[in-house]
Amino acid sequence: MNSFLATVRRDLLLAMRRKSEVLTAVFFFVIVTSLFPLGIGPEPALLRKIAPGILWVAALLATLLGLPRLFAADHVDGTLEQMALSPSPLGLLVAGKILAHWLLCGLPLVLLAPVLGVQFDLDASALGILMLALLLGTPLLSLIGAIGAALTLGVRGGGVLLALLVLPLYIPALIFGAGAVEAHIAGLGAGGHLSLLAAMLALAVFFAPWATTAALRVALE
Amino acid sequence: MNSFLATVRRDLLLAMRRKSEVLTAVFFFVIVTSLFPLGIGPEPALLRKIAPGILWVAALLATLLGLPRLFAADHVDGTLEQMALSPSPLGLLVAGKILAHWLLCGLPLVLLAPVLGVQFDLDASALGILMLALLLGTPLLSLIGAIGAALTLGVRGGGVLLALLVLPLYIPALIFGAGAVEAHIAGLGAGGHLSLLAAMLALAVFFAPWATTAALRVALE
Amino acid sequence: MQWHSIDEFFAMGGYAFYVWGSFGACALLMFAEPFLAKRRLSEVRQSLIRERLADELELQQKNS
Amino acid sequence: MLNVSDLACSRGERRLFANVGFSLAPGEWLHVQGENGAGKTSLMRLLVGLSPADAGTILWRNEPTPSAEFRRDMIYLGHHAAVKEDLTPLENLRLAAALDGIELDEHASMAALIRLGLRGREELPVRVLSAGQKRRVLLARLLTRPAVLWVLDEAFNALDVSAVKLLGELIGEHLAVGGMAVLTSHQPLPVPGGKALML
Amino acid sequence: MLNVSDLACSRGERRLFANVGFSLAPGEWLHVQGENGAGKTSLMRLLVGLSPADAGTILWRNEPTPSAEFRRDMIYLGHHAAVKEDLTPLENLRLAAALDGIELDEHASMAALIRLGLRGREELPVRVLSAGQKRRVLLARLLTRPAVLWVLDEAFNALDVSAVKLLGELIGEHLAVGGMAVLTSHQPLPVPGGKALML
Amino acid sequence: MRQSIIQWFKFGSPQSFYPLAGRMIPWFWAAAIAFGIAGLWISFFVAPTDAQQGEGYRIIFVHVPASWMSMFLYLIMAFWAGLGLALNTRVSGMMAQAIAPTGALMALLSLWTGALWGKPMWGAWWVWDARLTSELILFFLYLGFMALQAAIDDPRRADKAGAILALVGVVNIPIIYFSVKWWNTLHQGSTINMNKAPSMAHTMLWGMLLMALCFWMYSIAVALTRVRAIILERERHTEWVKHAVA
Ligand code: HEM
Ligand SMILES: Nc1ncnc2c1ncn2[C@@H]1O[C@H](COP(=O)(O)OP(=O)(O)OP(=O)(O)O)[C@@H](O)[C@H]1O
Ligand SMILES: Nc1ncnc2c1ncn2[C@@H]1O[C@H](COP(=O)(O)OP(=O)(O)OP(=O)(O)O)[C@@H](O)[C@H]1O
Ligand SMILES: [Mg+2]
Ligand SMILES: [Mg+2]
Repeated sequence: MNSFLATVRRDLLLAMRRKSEVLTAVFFFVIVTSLFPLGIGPEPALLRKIAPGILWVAALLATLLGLPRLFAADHVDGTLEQMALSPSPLGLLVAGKILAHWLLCGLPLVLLAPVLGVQFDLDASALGILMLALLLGTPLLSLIGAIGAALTLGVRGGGVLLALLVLPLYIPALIFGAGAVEAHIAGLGAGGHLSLLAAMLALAVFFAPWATTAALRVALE
Repeated sequence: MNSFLATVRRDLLLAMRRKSEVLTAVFFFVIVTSLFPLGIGPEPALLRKIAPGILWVAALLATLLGLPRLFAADHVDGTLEQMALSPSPLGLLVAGKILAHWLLCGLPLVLLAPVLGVQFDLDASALGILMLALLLGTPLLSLIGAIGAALTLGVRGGGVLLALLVLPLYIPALIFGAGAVEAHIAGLGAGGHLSLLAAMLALAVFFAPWATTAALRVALE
Repeated sequence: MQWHSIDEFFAMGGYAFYVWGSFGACALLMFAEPFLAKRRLSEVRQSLIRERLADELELQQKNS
Repeated sequence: MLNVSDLACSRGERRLFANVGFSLAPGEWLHVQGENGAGKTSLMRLLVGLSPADAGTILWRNEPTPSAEFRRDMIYLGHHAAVKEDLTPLENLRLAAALDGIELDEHASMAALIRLGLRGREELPVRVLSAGQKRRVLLARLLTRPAVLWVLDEAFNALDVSAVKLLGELIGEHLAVGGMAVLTSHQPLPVPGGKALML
Repeated sequence: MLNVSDLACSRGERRLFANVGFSLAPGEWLHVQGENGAGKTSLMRLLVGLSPADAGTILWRNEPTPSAEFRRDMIYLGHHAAVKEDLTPLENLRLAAALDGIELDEHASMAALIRLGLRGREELPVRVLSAGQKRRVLLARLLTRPAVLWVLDEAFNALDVSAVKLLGELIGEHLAVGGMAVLTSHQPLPVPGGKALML
Repeated sequence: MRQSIIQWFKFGSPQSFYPLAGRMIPWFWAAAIAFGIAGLWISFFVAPTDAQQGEGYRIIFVHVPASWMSMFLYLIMAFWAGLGLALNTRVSGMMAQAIAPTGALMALLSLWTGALWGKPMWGAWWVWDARLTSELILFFLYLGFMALQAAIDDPRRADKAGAILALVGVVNIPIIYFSVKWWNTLHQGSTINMNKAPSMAHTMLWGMLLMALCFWMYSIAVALTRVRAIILERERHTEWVKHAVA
């Protein structure tokens, strides 16, 4: 357990050392959501309609963008080897890295989403659902993404291959996440969507660190 | 001139060696354009309206995703140092790398766009304008992106910082590119937008390789 | 049997493009795929045979 | 303690080695020798459990590796720097210890760095250090992580004369208290005794 | 041909060296010495023009560097591998030559690789080669790229005994036909003569 | 117990599997052709015209088998991959690798025939409905699997990495299957137009089943051919391969 916390602390420290990194994930989210009004035009009714989808896609891409770095740096400089050989179980260290990734890439998005949602003219209760959906969804994105990052580690064509592997797996999260907000706006109640998201999250919390660890061992062979 | 062609050939060869790489950039484009309908919902009238914006944003992100690798690999393993010290002018080699990047990341998008446009129910003449706009726009994206890639080379927080630097510069291309298609659909004629795109491209062809080279020299210091 | 003539059969009640497009694509791809698989197999075989030949030649040269 | 028998390894279609066997008792060390590409690094990676062997057994305290006990008893430093370029040597050392589940106080880590001649560089990011200084940061872990078996792949690379001598002394001290070591190097090693294994 | 005077370099607040000067005539070579972190790599990077000096002048054929002529006449091999891991040694060599604007036929590149003991590895991706073999691929460029001044930073690292000897011979041959070389190494160098510069 | 399982999988060694596969292939081809002829006969000459969709509905006879096979093959592929991961048997990974392209082909055919069917029936080539989308995801999963394997050149590592991906992707299958139930969408549920005269429902069902059997046998035959090639490629330096290819 100690080494789990140590990993989280370490990854946060490393991120802080590269000061810009934490902020820029957030900036990416902001910029992408702002690009659409530019590409699509400023009609408010249209924008309100597409807001949940766009926010979710942006969150998804922002997560994706940070994924290749999740293990790559540790792999290149040999730290990952050291982790695999460490007396602490690798699964624990991996879980720590995933948590750190979520704290750096996922949590800020959750906190920022309402601000951006206001730009798109969503009302308070819809914003609440949006935050809730992101709170359940972003850890799911980090967990699934970690599997992909581990699988493509050291593989030629890294980043883009990663996107190819991970994006299809993200789609259910996207559908239910954006669906929750849309259902709420349409007055249908978001409960069903949210509980499906929660179920997927529970499943992923169990299996993703395990699959990631297995994939990392393969990559190190 | 010889070393210019050699660079292009070299980068293409490297990409082919990582077989998946070429295809996956394209797949990313396809997947991203498919994500939006999933997040936004299947209403055809709505989709047709946002199609040009979405295709352009996707093209922009697909280009962006490949950018960090433009110089990074050559930097890490020291090849870039060798290029800077090579008897051939660095600017020429850099121009070669940019061209190769466009051939790998930009051209396929241009060719693929009509197929995806059909999915969004755009008509033939709109598709033609879309392709033309992308043909002018994607080299612009590669050229501008190269400056950003060079500036963030070896800088901590690379990928995300790059996105932060480059996306704002991409916005004019996005506005005029998507605008051309929208104007055409609205029956206003796309000529103005397209010639503005062409003008920006001409400017970039002159200055971007020069700026990139300068940035690379700084990164190597 | 509901077809009165061969033309009517090919016309498919006005859905010719869609029906034959589907069946045609299936036929085409399902013809091409086994062909490609077989070619892959025979390519490996060929190169293995070539290698054996080279081995034998080398052996002969050594012996003589 | 360490018993290796009949180890075989192939890469691609090339058989690198087969029937490799040796054993180490406390206080003994092994010098793995061989020309470039002979398979020294591959052997070490098999030994520590990073890649699976084609055949053969590796026993540590009479139990097959990789066991949890083996991981606790063993430290492996390879070709890689395995240090974070953005952190200082001090932070690197303490975080590496934390990941291994070891509490390391400031005092002990400082002492290790000073012993390795990094005085005055504790607070610089590793990124700006010279090639040899980076290796020294890595080697400092030998002092802060208690281990019985040291597996060092070309640890003497990039080190200057005094650092080579120092590392020799460290290994000597380690052996004197009953430690074991497996080393590779293309240079003559400044450690007396030792078994040799030619690949 | 190469005249260096009054060179100074500082990193952070640390002055690495000042007033460094030397000159090389055809057939001469310089051994830059110093402990880890003394500034050898920094000096070499100044010399070849990768980073600017704080003070001092570097003249090549009586012209200040970096000139186009200097770049053509000089080859620098540093700590980095500078080879593409996805390509084969053969492709690496030929593409490197193409970037330098040199036509290199299959025969010449093959000969260079064989000279460096990479027979049988021409068609493997560099990724799977051993540490020493990767260095050899890099060193093969010394044979395929005609240059007057060789600047080699710890080129003897990771090489086995026979490769060290071979590189020594290569440098010897290069000097014999009027070449020049600037070398660093912590090991004694198998090249006779040579000026020494202690940092 | 474990020992006997391992014993059993010795039969699954490439060496004994290669000739066995060679002997089985013609039979599967024969079965595929027989079922195919019977299925096509029913599709075009026995099954009557549909009251609502006219002749256009005949696409069902390739669309449904292709859709079924695309999902079924994924499960089989994941099964083999998982087996390889768990028991480290060599043939398993090769089987998974051999099945993937055929699975991708089936997914592509499902998409293609579905699109060709959608245009006359729904008036659009493509709609973003849940089943269509999840089928598209399935196609991408196949492609991802193949791309990942192609990107790793050590076959043993490629197998393991691919296996992990295949197992993770299995969650998509129930989503495709139940998508029609879970969401109200354009795509047909499990019973379409079957409430006509019983005889018609029967002929349609028979046609679909026969065509599905044809697709199934075809898939096995092609996968076995491909696995033979893969076995030779990977084992080319063993003694038995040199003898096998005389
Ligand atoms: C690209 C578009 C389409 C895709 C990807 C697609 C996909 C699928 C899949 C995966 C199945 C098998 C699922 C199951 O058996 O439960 C299926 C079955 C079926 N599809 Fe489609 N489909 C498409 C378009 C259409 C269209 C346009 C129609 C008809 C108007 C159609 C009619 C059917 C029917 C009747 C079944 C059989 C359902 C059953 O009896 O179980 N599909 N399709
Ligand atoms: N796929 C492959 N096909 C053929 N040979 C391979 C393959 N992968 C690795 N090799 C060979 O295996 C050997 C690996 O050697 P290893 O890295 O263990 O050498 P080493 O003894 O540590 O050498 P060095 O002294 O240079 O560090 C190399 O000779 C390499 O060429
Ligand atoms: N920002 C900085 N502040 C203080 N010192 C610095 C800074 N950047 C670099 N240095 C020091 O400058 C020196 C750079 O040395 P350089 O890499 O040239 O050494 P070297 O002689 O090549 O050593 P080696 O034999 O280890 O390769 C190191 O001692 C390093 O600690
Ligand atoms: Mg080695
Ligand atoms: Mg140095």
